[in-house]
Amino acid sequence: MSQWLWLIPGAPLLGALIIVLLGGLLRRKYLAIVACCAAAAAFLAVLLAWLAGAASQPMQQTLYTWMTVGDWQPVIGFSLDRLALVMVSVVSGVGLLVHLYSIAFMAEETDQRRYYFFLNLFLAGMLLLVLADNLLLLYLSWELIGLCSYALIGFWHRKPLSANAGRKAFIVTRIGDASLALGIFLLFSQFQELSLTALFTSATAEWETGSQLAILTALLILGGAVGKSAQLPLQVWLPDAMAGPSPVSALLHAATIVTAGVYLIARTYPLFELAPQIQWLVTAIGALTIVYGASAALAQTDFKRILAYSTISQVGYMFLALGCGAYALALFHLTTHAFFKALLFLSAGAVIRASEDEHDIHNLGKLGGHPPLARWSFLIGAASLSGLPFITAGFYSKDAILATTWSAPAGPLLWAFAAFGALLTAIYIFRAYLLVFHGPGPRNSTASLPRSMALPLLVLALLSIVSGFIEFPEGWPGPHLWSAWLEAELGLAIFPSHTITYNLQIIASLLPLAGIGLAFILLRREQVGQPLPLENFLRTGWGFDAFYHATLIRAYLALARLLRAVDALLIQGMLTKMIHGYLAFAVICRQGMERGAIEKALAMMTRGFLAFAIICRQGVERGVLEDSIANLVAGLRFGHMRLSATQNGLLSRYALAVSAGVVFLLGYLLW
Amino acid sequence: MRSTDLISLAPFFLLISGGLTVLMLGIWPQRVSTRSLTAVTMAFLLLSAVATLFWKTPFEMSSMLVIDDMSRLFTLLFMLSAAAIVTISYRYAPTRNEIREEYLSLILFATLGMTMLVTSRNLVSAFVGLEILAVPLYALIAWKREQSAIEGGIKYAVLAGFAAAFFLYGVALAYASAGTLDLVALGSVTTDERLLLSVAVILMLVGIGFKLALVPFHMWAPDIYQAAPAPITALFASIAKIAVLMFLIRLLCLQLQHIWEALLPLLWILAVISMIAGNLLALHQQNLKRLLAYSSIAHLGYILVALAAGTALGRDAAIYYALTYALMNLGVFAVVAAFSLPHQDRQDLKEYRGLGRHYPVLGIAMGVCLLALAGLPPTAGFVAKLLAFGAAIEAGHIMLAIIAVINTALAFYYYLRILVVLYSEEKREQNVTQPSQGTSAIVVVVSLLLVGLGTFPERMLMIIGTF
Amino acid sequence: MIPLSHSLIIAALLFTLGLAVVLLRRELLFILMGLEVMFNGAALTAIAAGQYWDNADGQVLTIFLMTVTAAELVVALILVWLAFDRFKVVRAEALTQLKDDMEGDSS
Amino acid sequence: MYWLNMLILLPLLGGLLIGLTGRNRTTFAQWAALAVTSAELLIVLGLWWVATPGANGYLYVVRVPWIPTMGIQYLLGMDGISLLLVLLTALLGPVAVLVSWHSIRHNWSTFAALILATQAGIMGVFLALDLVLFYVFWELMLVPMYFLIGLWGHERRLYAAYKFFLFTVTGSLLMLVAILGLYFVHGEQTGIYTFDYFELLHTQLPESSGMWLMLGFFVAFAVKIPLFPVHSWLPDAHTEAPTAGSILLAGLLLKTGTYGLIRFCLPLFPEASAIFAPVGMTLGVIGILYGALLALVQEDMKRLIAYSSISHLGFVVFGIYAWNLQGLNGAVLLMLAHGVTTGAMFALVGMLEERSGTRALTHLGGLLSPLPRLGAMLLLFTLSAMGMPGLANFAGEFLIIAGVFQISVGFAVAGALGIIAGVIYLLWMYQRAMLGEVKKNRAWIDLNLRETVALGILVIAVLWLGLYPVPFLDNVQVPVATLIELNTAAMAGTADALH
Amino acid sequence: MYEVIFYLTTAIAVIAVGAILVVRHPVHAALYLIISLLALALLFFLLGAPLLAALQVMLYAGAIMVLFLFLIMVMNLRPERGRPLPLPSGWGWPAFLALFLWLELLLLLSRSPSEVVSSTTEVEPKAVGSALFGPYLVVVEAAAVLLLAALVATLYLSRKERP
Repeated sequence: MSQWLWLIPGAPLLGALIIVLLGGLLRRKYLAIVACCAAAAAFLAVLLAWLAGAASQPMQQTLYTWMTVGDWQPVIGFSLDRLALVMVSVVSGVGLLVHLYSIAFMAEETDQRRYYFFLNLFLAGMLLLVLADNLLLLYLSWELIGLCSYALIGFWHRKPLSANAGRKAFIVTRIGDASLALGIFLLFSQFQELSLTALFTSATAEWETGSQLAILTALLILGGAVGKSAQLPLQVWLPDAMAGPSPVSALLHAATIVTAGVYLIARTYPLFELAPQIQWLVTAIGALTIVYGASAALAQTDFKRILAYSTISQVGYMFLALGCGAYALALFHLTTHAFFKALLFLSAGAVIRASEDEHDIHNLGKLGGHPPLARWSFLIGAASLSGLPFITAGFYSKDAILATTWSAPAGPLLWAFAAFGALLTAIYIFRAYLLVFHGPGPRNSTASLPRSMALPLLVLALLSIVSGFIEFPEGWPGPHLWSAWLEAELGLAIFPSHTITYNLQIIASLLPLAGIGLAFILLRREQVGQPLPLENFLRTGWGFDAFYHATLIRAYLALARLLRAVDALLIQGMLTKMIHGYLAFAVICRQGMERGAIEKALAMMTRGFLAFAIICRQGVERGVLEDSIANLVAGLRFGHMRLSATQNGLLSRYALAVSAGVVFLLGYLLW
Repeated sequence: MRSTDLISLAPFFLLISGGLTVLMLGIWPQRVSTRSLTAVTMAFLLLSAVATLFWKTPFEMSSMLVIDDMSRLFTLLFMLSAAAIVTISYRYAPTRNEIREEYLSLILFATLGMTMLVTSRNLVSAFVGLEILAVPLYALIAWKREQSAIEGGIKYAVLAGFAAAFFLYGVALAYASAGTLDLVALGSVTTDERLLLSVAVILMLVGIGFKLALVPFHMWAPDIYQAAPAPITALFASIAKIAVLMFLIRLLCLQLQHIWEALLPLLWILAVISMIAGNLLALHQQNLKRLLAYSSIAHLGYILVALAAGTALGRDAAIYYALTYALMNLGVFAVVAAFSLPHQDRQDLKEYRGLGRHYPVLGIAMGVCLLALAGLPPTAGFVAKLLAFGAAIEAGHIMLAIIAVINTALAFYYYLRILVVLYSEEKREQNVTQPSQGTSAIVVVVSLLLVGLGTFPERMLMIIGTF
Repeated sequence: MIPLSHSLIIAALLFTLGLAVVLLRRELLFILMGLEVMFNGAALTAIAAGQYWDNADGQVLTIFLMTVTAAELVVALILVWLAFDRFKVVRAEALTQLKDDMEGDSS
Repeated sequence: MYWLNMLILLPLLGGLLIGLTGRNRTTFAQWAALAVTSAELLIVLGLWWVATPGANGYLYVVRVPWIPTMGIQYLLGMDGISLLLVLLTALLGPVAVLVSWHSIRHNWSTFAALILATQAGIMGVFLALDLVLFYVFWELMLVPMYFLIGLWGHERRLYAAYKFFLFTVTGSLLMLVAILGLYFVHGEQTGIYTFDYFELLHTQLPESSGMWLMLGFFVAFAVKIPLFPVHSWLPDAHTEAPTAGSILLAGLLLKTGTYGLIRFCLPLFPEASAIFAPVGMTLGVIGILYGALLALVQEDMKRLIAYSSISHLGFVVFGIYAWNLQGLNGAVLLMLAHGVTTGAMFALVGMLEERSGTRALTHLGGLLSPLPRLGAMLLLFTLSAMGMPGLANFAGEFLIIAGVFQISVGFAVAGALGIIAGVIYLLWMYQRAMLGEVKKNRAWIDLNLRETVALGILVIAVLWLGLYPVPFLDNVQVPVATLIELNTAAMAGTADALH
Repeated sequence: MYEVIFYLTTAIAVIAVGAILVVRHPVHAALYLIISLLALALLFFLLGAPLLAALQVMLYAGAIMVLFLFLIMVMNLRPERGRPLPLPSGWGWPAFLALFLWLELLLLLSRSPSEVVSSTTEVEPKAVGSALFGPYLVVVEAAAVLLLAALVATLYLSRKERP
């Protein structure tokens, strides 16, 4: 199998090549099929790798040496260890599903050749990134996915918004890339080596923990990861990136570009372990981003933007885990997130597509008539995202991260952030869900999805539920397959003592439920317009709710009481105010941070940059340089004119000049 | 007189008898056609050119003339160029009816003057040679007898006389300093009279500088270039100047070396101001002939850069440059003559617009000559400049070399300007007569020579190196 | 007797006066006269030096000088006459058809 | 080695022949020019194929006495670096001919002759190892280029042509002075007066004069590259030149400057260059950032690309003066990559101009939909220009920064900023030209076969350089190793002098 | 006595030339020129060159001056009225330059060897003749050509243009 390792990124690459070279000969329909086949081939190759024992024994393949300059000998080579295996499985799997989904979703588009070319290339890039066994190849694929995201986000390039979004994504991530590149140079100049494994060996051998070089390196690499994964402060591109087609968003958010940063840190974790300060910085970034993303999502009205902020927030959890040293858990969350986020995006895409490109959740709610499958799969995704206890994959992965956070430095604080994020997550996603699917529009619809769209939704829905069961929470009975399997490569997460863990777990499992409840409340208040007490809302008679209350009252009495208590609190306005405050904060976040501070700072920077460029052009280029040339020319012209004036045709002047010459020459002799 | 004397003098006699023959044919009762007169002139010029080949060198003629390889080379150049000028004149429209025995004989006499100048080793013979060169030119410049032509003639006559007075005064003072007019004898002047001799040389330098149009003795040049018919401009822009220059080289570099060394700073200054003033004056000049006059001022400046080095390399460089310079100017003015309008030369640059496209041979030749003037490889102009700058650098005159180099760059501007005008798009103009085959042949030969001397200068350098 | 330098200085004075005539007078004929004076200054130098060195070269030089000036002057005079005859020009300032066009170029 | 002469003579004589016989026979001139350039390319490929390096790293050397009295020889030599640049020259020849096929409307034969003459001159520059011969070719390539700009250019062609010529000629004449100075210094030391490069390598130069002579060379190369304060001819020349002229200018002429640095400045004056290196790197980095800044605010696409060339060539200088393995290799690689990429971009802008009648970004827009192939090509080369991994420029730029990083982190960071700036202006250009709504409605015709072939050659080159540059790098190793030895020696020398 | 005559003649020559500088009428100028040329002839004689003195009188005073006078007559030149001085405007610089040149020459020439000539040696006309037709023969022939050339030139220029 290891000779065939190249097939994993190679198959989609080949697909892309076929599409770009022969695409003109194929009919539109076949383009999609070629692309899907390529993605499927990659997936199959991954499966084969599993079967061939990659899970137990890392695989290596070296194709050729890319460039040979002294010690600088990056190869085009792949290595497949467990970390990579997990990643390629997720990426190729989700990628395949997105491809399938695209068949129907993009069927109407005219420019499918470009779409499938970049989609395949994107997949290839991501797989290459995961498989790369040296930093330079990793950088190559790193850039490649940046490029493809640029092209795909800006797919509808006629809309300036779209094109701008693509460019923004490319440029912002490129800033991170430059940082990564510098990190690579630093490593190379220290160790004259680019291969990952060799680098880690020498780094751990030669650098002391906390040494300056290690910190610098880790910081530079972190810069790259932050850019790609849209973490604070480089998150600005991601919400705009929603301008692309939904499958692209799904791919982007679920499996590929945003997780690349996570993967990078997980891959280079030995370097981060050498720099505890930076590791803590990763944690802090993660924690802040969680709250930031979630709060921002709370105030969105654009369906996909909610999901986008949610991605930011969720990747924040992964960073949190990474910072705490729980690499395996980060990866776990990455995997589950890939499933449920892809599910959310795809079902949202289905909804939006069925509603003639309507993005506003209120309008979507008013339109109604969404395909039931989309609704159900969105619900499952939302549940998984909010981490509904026990039955969803999201619960297992997020809960573990929450638990492990406690034992990190400043753990309780981080935990508070994460937990608060979890609460908000549930609120915003269910708010969206309720608004869209339980809006005033006609509820039940018979509209069915095309098969190629339905299948991925079903698969992902299934995975969003069951994929969590392979790793039960710490201290619980049940399998702990994941962390055990990855222990050799990534180490084990540290958990606090069992009692604390249990307590934390209980709180964590309650948070989503509370969040869902709050979402309901919030929604009602929103629907009425102004803040209204919950009773009024209930009293307006929403049969559905009443029915729920009636059926579930016996089983969930305690819960109901709690709910009422919460209601009471709300009525007393405490929480209301808090929520309002928080909403305001979210708006400030959006307005202030997004459009305000960061956007403005970026805009200012851009403007300043442009102004500087113009000054350069006007001042230096036109002013100094052109002026000095012009002055020179004018001076020469002046000299010419003055001398030319002496050629006035007067005989005696000519004779005079001759005599002056004589006087001068003889004068020289005298002197 | 011995037989060797006769052989050595044969070219001179041939020139004189050629002049007389032409004159006699001209007053022959039956009208002899201009064509046959031209043919006779050419025959005599070529014969005397052949005669120079029989010279046994080195040889001295009664301490007046010295016949060596250098004089042979340049005598040949003068004869052949004069033949070329006669050819150009034959079909030259503005003076069509005026080319008769007087014109041709005057050219022959002028050639004699140049030949005397390069061969003389006595100041008297040099002076007489200078005047034999000058006096025919007075008339030749004014040949068309229009107002501007006569104005040019008067200006040249007066100013050349003025300069000749300085030259002669210098000769007299040189005589006063040593009691001899022989250059070799002057070369061994003792220290006492050195100062007087220096004054004499400086005064002679004024006369020579005038002929060479060095700044500040240059002011006549543009006026006269403009006034004279193009073939005559070719004559005194190329070979006449070179004859004087060769005399200067013989005077300073070969015989009066000690004086030369004392005067090097002066040459330095003259070189610098000639280059700068020449190029500046040419920069925006609209009149092509005046422009070429200014450019030749600058070129003499470059030659002085080489001479100012005061070394053997400098001398060789100057000689090579002189040779190339003569060829380049001959070519350029041949083209100007070929492009002339029926009654006068084209003066304004605008009148040359697009001509290079319609007359490819002339256009390309003009291009080659101009690029050679500019000093671009692979033309001889480049090798000449290379040698000249090399000489300056070898002598440690880095500053001089840099000034020369910047001037060269400046000069590119106006040479390219001419070229662009020649090749720019313009409607076809009708009133140019198709250039004669003779002229075409001459410009082709000159261009080939320029390129040949640029690509394979070795042989010529070897010859010059033995002087 | 007369020292050589005295003769030379006198000759120089003549030469310079001739020069002054050329430079200061505007009529073409005067200018030509000035030229003659300059030549004569040179001739005086040659004769004085010839006596000093006691050889014939000085006189030979002067003879050639006379010949040459004669030839030159004849041609110059005929040109001056032509200018007068055809264009009524007698003064040097009138000869300004040939000069730099101060318009400059526009390209 | 007779084939080296062929490289120069073939285009020269071919051009002469076409120029003389092709009057009013456009089709003949076109095909003949294509045939000559293709034959040239084949010869170079053949030479590459059979090349076996000699002891000193030179693959082929031709040595014929030319002007022995002055010690001037006809000395051609091809080492790995020259080989690559010659290859680039030969590659861009057919491209330049193909893109001019219909865009040049009058006087095709003369045009072809000038293109071929330029090519011959550039070949000569890359091959000549006698300093005078080098200078001869150096000037020789200017004249036809001057006419290409001055006669077939756009509105302000004369101004641009003069500016181009006068700038470069001033620089190169100063180099001539330096060449002569070196000649005499060497001659006085050894008694051998020669312009032979191999001999001159052994000259022991006193420190001050070494610096001055080096500066003489450097000025000429800096003008050609062009470096920051003397770059002002380049945008004008590029903007006004016809497409083929721009391709040759950007693709090749600029490379002669950097080639000169590598071939002459560093090896002939190692001590002076070692002292000068920080200044060189500063100039390089100024060029990078300055070019990038100005590219951002250009409205004219050609001008934009011209400024981007300044930026990229700044990288090359940067790498050269880093003077280590990665830096030099990267510099050579980037020279190739920039030649291909920028050549292609100019070709594309030319095609765009043929179709839309304008190069102003404000008047373009949305052309990706009507011109998908052109748009895709432009995207590819734009990406390459911004250093997308897997495409040509990446390897070079990355190696250069890797090299610089080992010298100075600050410089490397500045260089990385340059890369980011490159992304910004290039994407901005692409978006304004290709994306958005179509501003003009007319009958758009996508690339035809001829154009596709011309660009296809370059696409292959770009991908090859990006994905598998090893065959190119292999050629460079020996010369670069020699250069680095010189640096080490020079550093040791300076250190000795200090102690 | 010799010296007195010498310097007196010199003074005459110089004053006559100076007069040319300022007189208004061309005929007057020509006459002053003749005076100065005759004075020079005397100086030549005094400096031991009787042959040249004779030639000077014949050639200059006889031939050349006739030409001048002839031309003055033909051109019917008259002094312009209303001019106080014949000197043109802006005469300062040229005059200064001429003066300066003389001063320079004075300084330079007075530095030259100034041995007093013991007696008035005379260079015989015979010596001059044998020099002319000995070594200078070639030059004499050339001078003949020069005169011929001048003749041809004059003939051409004075002729009416061909139809």
